[in-house]
Amino acid sequence: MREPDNITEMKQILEAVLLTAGQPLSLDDMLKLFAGRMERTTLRMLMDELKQDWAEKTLELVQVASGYRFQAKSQFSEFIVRLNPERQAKYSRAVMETLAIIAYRQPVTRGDIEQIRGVAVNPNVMRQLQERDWIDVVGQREVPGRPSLYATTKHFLDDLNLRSLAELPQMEDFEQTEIPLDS
Amino acid sequence: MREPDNITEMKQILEAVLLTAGQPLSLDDMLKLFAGRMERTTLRMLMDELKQDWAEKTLELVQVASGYRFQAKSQFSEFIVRLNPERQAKYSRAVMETLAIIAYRQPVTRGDIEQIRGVAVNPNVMRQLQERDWIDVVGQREVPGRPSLYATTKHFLDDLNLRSLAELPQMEDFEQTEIPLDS
Amino acid sequence: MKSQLNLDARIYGEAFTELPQDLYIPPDALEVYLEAFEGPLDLLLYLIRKHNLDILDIPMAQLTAQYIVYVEKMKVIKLELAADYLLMSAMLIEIKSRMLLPKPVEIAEEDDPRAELVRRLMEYEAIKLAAARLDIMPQVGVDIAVAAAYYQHISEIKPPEVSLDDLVEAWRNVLKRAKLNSHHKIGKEELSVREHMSQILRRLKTDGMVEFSQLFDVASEGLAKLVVNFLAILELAKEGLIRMTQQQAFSPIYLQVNTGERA
Repeated sequence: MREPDNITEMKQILEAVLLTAGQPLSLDDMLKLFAGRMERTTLRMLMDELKQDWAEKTLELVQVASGYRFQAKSQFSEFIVRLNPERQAKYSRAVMETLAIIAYRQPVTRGDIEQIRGVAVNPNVMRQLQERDWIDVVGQREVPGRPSLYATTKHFLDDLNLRSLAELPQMEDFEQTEIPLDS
Repeated sequence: MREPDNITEMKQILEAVLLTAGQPLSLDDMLKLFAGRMERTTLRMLMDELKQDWAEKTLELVQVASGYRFQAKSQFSEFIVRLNPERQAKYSRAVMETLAIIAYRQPVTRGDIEQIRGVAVNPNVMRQLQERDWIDVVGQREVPGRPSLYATTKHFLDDLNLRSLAELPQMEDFEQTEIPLDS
Repeated sequence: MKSQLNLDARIYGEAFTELPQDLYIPPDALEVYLEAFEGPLDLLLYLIRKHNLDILDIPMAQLTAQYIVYVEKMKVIKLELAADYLLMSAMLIEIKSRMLLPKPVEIAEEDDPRAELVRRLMEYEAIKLAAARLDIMPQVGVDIAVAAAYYQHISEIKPPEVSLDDLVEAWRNVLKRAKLNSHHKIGKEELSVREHMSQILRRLKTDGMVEFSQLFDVASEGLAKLVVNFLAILELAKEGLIRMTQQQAFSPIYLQVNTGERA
C-alpha cells in the first residue's frame, strides 16, 4: 500500500491498527504510522470521528491513561466471561487495601502502608502488584534506609478504564460515621 | 443483558467476542456463549453472515485451523508493523564470539576460529555475519584445502560507529589485576 | 453506612459462624480470626462498628493475660501478625491507663489519648472502603475486553543491535576460555596491522599482481600509516598469505596472493 492520501484511508489505517493493538495506543504511537505526514490536531479529529463511527456498534473507542483503545461495550462482558472461566483471579483484601493506599496516598513507602493498615506488609503483596505492572518504585524517601517510594502506573489506570488518578472515586465520597469518643 | 433472543443480538455477541478474543475461537467455544441455545448449523450460518458484513471493512473474518478469527486485511500489515518494528533476538554467543575473533585476529580461517573457541564453527554463524555484511572473504590461506580467510568489512565499522579497527578497545583494558605474591 | 454493613456481612459472614464480640478471642478460634481480619485495626474497627464497642470498655487485664498465651501459640503460627495484635493491645492499655489518671484542667479536647487511635481507625476505614470500591470497578481482563484482532506479521525484521560493549564482552569471553590473556595483548598497532592485512588481501584479490610501491600512497598517507602498511605486508608474507617476487636485484617487487603454485 502506498502512503495514504486521503482522510478515509487514514481512518481505515487507524481503525485496523487500533483493532489489532491489544493495548492502548498514544497519539505519538499513531503519528508514527504516517511518517510525519499528519498533524496532531487532525489525528485528534479522526479519533473523534472514529468514536462516532463506532457509537452504535459492538465495540467502543475509549481514551484511557496511555491512549486510545477499542473495547467491547459493557453489555457483552458477561458473554466474554463465559469463554474464559479462568480469567484474572480476584485479589485478596490485603492486596486491594495496599493498592488503595498507594493509589490514594502516593507516593508512599512500605512503612506508610504498614502504618495505615496496622500490620506488616507481606512482600508477596507488593510483588503481585508489581508483576501486574500496577505499581512501581518512583524514588526513595531521603530518610535513613532510603525506603522506596511506590506509586501507581499508567497501566493501572488503563486497566481500570481511567484517564487519570483524578477519575478515581473521591475519598470524600466514602462517608463515614464519626467514631464517638464519649459514650 | 438477558439471554439474546434474536439473530441480530447473537451476531453482535459473536462479533464482540471474536474482536476481543486475541486467538481463534472454535465453533465449540462459541456455542458455550449461548448456553446450549444455539444449533451448530445456525452458528455456521451466522459466521457466514458476519464474514459478509465485514467484507468491505478493515478486518476480515477468516477460518484457520483452530477456528475463526478477525484479522486486519493484508494491506494494513505494513502500517501495523511500523508501530512495533520487531527486533530479532540478540545474536547468539557463538555469533558474537566469532565476530570478535574475526575483528581482533583478522584475517582468519574457520580453522583459526575453531582453534581459538575450542568448538566447531556452525556454518550458520558465518552465514549470519556475511548476510549482515559484517565479514567477508578476503583470500585463501595456502594450505591443503585452501580455507577462506575472513575479515571484517567497512560496513561493520560503520555499524559500530568506528573509523578503524584501531578504535576497538585494546586488550590492555581487560588485563586482570595481578595477584600480588608478597604481602 | 449501609454499604459498609453489607460489606462486612459478605466478607465475614461466610468465613465462619462465630463472630467476635470483643477483643477477647478464644484461643482455638484465633487462627480463624487472624485469617478473617486484616489486622488489629480491622478487628477493632469491626467491633466498634458492629457491636458499638467502647474502646474503654475493653477488659484490659483479661485481654493482656490472654494475649500473653497467644504469644506461645504464635510461635508456631504467624508470629508477625501476633506482634501487631500485641502492639495494639499495648496501645489500648496505655490509652486506658492515661484516661484513668486525673486529667489536668488545661488539657484540651484534642489531647484525648484516644484521638490518635480514632484518627487511625477512620483513616483505615476510608482505605478499606476505597479498596472495596476499586475491587468492584470494571477491570481489563475481568470485565473489560480489549480489541485484539490478528494481523499478518510481515517480516521486516530488523537485525539485532550490537554494541561495541557486546563485542568486547564476547572477545573477553573468548580470551577467558582460551586463557590467552596472559600472553597476548592486542594493542592499537597490532589491530591497525591486521586491518591493513585484510585491506591488502582484498586489493590483491581484485587486482591480481600488484607492484610493491603501489601499495604505498606516499603522497597522502602519514608515516605511521606507511609503516603499518609495511608491517602488514611483512606479516602477510610471514603467514604465507602472499608471495613476493622480484626478477632481479633492484627490479620492481611484485606481490600476489599465495596460490600455492610455483611461479
